[in-house]
Amino acid sequence: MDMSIHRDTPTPLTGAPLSGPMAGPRFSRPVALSLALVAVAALAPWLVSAYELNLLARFLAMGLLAMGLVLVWGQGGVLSLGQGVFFGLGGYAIAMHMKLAALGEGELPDFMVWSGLDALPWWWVPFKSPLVAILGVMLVPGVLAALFSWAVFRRRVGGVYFALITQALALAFATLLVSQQPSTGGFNGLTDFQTLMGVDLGSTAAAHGLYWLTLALVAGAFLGLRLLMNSRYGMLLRAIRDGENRIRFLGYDPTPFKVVAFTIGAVLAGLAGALFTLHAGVVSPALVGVVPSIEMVIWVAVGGRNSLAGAIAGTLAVNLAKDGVSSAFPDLWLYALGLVFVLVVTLLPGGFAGLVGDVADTSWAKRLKSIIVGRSK
Amino acid sequence: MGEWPLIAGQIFNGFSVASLYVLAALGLALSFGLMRVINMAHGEMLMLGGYLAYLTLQVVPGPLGILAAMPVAFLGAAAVGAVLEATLIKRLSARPLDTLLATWGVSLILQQAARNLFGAIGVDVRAPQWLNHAYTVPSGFLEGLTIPATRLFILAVAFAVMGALSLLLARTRIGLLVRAVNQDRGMAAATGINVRAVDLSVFCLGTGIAGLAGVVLALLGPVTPNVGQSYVVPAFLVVVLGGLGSLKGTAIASLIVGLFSALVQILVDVSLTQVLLLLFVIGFIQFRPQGVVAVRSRALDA
Amino acid sequence: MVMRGMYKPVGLVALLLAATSLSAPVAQAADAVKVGVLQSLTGTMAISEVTVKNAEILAIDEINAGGGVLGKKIEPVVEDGASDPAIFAQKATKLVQDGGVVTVFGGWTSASRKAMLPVFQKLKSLLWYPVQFEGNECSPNIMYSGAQPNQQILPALQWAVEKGYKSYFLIGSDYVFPRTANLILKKHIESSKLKVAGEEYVPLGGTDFSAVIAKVQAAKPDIIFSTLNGDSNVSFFKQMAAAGLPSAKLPVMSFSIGEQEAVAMGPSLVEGSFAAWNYFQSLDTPANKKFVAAYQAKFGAGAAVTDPMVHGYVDVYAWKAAVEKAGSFDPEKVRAAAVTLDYLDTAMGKVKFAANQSLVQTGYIGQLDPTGQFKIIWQSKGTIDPDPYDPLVFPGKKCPAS
Amino acid sequence: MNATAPASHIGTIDPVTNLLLAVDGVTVDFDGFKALNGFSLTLDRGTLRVLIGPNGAGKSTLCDTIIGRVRATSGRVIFKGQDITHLPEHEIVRRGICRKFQTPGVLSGLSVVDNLMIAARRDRRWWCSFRQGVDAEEKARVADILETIGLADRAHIPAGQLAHGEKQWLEIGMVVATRADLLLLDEPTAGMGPAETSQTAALIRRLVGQHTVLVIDHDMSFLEQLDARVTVMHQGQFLKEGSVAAIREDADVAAVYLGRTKEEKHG
Repeated sequence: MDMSIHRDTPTPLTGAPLSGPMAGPRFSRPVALSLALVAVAALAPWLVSAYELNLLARFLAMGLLAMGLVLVWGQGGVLSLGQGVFFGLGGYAIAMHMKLAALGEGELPDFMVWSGLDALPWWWVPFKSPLVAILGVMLVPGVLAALFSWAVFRRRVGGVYFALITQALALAFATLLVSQQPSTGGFNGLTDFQTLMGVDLGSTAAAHGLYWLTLALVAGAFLGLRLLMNSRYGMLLRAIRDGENRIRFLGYDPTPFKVVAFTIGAVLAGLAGALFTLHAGVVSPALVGVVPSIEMVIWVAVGGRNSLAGAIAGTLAVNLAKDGVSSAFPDLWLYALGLVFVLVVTLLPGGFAGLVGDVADTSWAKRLKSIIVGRSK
Repeated sequence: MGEWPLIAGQIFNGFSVASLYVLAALGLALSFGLMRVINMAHGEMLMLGGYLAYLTLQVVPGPLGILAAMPVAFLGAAAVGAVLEATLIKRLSARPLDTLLATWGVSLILQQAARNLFGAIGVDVRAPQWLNHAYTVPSGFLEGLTIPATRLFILAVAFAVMGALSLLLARTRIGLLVRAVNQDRGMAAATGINVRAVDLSVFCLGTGIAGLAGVVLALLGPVTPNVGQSYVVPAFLVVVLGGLGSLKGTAIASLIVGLFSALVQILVDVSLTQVLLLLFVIGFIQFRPQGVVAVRSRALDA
Repeated sequence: MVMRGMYKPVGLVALLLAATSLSAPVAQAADAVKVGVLQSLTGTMAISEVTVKNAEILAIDEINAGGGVLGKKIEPVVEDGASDPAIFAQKATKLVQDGGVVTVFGGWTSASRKAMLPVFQKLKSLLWYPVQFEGNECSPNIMYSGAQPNQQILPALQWAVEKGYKSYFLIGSDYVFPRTANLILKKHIESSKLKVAGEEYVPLGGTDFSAVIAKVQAAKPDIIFSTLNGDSNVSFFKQMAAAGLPSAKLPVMSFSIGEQEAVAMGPSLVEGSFAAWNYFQSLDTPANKKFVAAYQAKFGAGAAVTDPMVHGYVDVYAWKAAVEKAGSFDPEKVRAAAVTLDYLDTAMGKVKFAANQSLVQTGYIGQLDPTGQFKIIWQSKGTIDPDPYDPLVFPGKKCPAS
Repeated sequence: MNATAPASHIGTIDPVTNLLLAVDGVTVDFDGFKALNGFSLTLDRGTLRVLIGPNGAGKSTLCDTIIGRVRATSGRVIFKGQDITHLPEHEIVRRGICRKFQTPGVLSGLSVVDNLMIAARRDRRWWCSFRQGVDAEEKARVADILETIGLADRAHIPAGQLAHGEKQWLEIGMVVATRADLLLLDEPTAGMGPAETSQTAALIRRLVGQHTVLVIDHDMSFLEQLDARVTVMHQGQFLKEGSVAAIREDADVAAVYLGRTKEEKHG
């Protein structure tokens, strides 16, 4: 069975359900493939330059967020134009800790001093503890997302409305961060991090370690989400996407299913934001607003909204393209990005993962392949 | 000068801001009500109106240029809307969320096109002299309250557009067709109404109104490639608050947003007002998830 | 099978990755030296930063035409910061670590500078930053040529006090520079026994000033000090005019409106309002005339020239002078040489870098005429030494001696 | 079945009798149009009832009101002695009512068997959905239903690819799979040929006893095959009740139907 959505009639992702949602033998080959891929990626520190490794690490971190969007948008049918908010919350949580960790007793972060604060805001205080910060990376976005989505979904506000409200959330959050400069660092955001739990972030070892950590989390999230999508929960989530009322009249309450998906998406976004902040060395409102939030959706749209691997691939592809094209041809980049939005969504709703699946399934592709192979002989 | 002129002034400003939101959101709400799609490039229709006003003023300078610009902007934006509907929206009509994303792409393209055509720094559109003055209350408890003529003019335009639109929907054959499709798309199609043509006309009408709105927005704000973005998110919130595409709902929702923003701004700054507005909207849908004006009928989606 | 479709995209990306890592940097000619030019070419800041990039490239071209530096041609490597601090940090790393540039010219927002600072510190390179800012920062790896608050904001206040304005209303975009500038202004206004009639902020890009103007009308100040940024200025001046308060009636002193913005807004809209900078296009010196002519010859006859642009332009020349004095492209040596240079005669007058790596320069007040040019109506007595920490607001703070 | 939910006090209705459902004077007002107007109906356990009436009589609205999709403006719905008028839809379903919709409400993206598995699931609380593995009893039940509705050989194709009649059967299967005590079947034979209609009638008759079934339909031959008590509605109100034969002969029923029967069949 194919992993992609096929136009408007999504094919199910589960194997033969009577033999259980975890169709056993089929799992081993993908696992082997995944392991091989992760193993190759784990060698990257010795294959690419330090800068390229950093770039790869950033984009992989973003891939974590993208996989969350597969669950929320592809599987749950809930379009969030506010993932930047959760990305930012994760980033700020870890950044606040690193700012505090660099201070001596009784000192304040520099931006607080020149904003006229003389004491640490109360909500900064817990982040002195690395444990609180690491939990905060996941819990703050998770709890906010759960409360927010529950408040909206329980009143059966969804679809386009939900997308618009999340966009307003992104705008409001970015504005709030900028305007509360004394306690958030404002437009400048937070930057200049020295150490994390005693590790010098400038060292090569730290760069490699963080890269591997990112890779491990991406691999873990990939497997976890696969399990989840293949569970009964995943099946119900897709069923709710395709017929929310039918599911409701079969005795299920759709709200918690959607809330759970949205919350998992937010937790992954928070983790992604924290990792990104560690790799980039900065977190700022520029990462959380309306425009970055909608760009996150396009990574997934390009890769394939129903394919976890596609989402990672799409994230890497779009960001690498941006890195390469926008400096040399800034105007062209904006046209290209706009066109990608239009064309992918209109013609390739399954993204490139869908395209690859489609192509692999058509007989002319096989014929083409044989022709090419034949010629090369 | 005491508190009263400030509060009265803010109530007026609330109406004034509401009139801007009505104009910005009306076209959006119209096509959303009929086709259930949101056009993310709606802000760029406002932008287009601004640039068309600029071009018109090059041809027709003088005090009445701004009046000439309004029909030009209406038609220009409606024409662009027609192209957009016929090439893109039509194909995506069954996928509202995808329409959102695809039209966002269109909005990026239109912004960049404006940058390449007119430059990134914007162009100069000015209110004519006959609008550039203000009425001040000379005495009494509202002493010092100032009412700018430009804002009165925009209020008048908003009322005129709403009036014309409700007449159009209530009294004309096109309005009848729109109401028929609105009520039951399948049934309307079965009775021989060209539903596609109705969609197209309503979408054009919506973008045309946005173009018109762009002209009056240029009286109070900049005309730049990304000007649409600064109005479009509040316009979306108006649509969420207003409910499914009713004129009345859009007007009341705009008024709620306008008055809320203006009155809250007496106490807190604009940044915080935006946050409070969002919280208000989320709070509001706890009580009225279907929006200000509920459409209660048997035709609930299965 | 389920997985075939899933893994193809990964292969695609592996290819892409391979392609990028294989695209080895073009071999550098032996007689060339690379410098980075890092400005936002896309995003909200592109409108301003592209012109600075142009000015920096102009200076590089001029120097190359004159034989280069230490016998080498300068090869600019242009990167897009995309109005995003994280991308600025990313591109700064790319330029210095992989691109082999000896120094970087760039940045506009404080956010971009703050994000790049750790990169330059870690990689021991040097950034030339061309825009006025809020101070409160000294990094040995940054040359700050834009004005410190005491070189732009305080001269404006000095001028206003001399003119006899007593009541000041502070309006700004809601971000770091306006907040800090107004903090400094408030302390100085109050210490001069004058009145702060009000202080208001609108979000960046905000378009609605109805409430702010209502508060201005209620407070009846003598003058408005505006740190509004970008498009918000257009909304502000249009709505002030609509409310019957054109600048002829209530003067406005702006800190972010230059020649380019004035033209874009329509000069008649802002005519008569004031601005404080360290350079105006109308500056009547032979060096400036030559610079303006060269810029307009390259980028169009009517092209406006602004303060940040000339700072970017001067930075390149200051770097050249420092390299020649040091006899080396090594950032450490260049920095040491830069702060010991004598006054340079530039388009913006006599300037030099102080020991704290900020620029010693002159403060000017200009008034906008109907063509979008500023008539210079006041200038500071001689050059002003840069002071990153205002002694009244941040007593005892000093740059660590470099 | 759900002892923890607060039971409202029941006045006139005695819970120890065989009574399963009581619709008690329900009015539904759509902006002035009364789709139901003080309508009452009772159903005993294990019985079959057929509801007929011309278009707009309020038959579907009655089902909607029982299941909670439409809320009564006044009146009550009592199920198993408890007032369910204001419960959330999924709570009503969990208490043992399930409905087949007029237009087939199958989940077109899921396979036939997945549709049934979701319906057959006894524990429908969300936090129980993360468990792996399938309950053997549910599996057996689904296999059984697949046989009954004749879709065993098409179990793994997406439900969206089924023919219209098959979708109807699948949805009946889903409704049955929920083990609901009360099944509301809205036009179960729409789009079916005579042979399929007979099979459907036979299937429904097999369900009676184990379930209580309320059928809405127009097709007279189908009603005759069902051979159950018939309730006639008109303009949101009760008109008549009796055997198929008696209703057939009834002058009042003929009057409200006269000349409209043909178009009804297509509706």
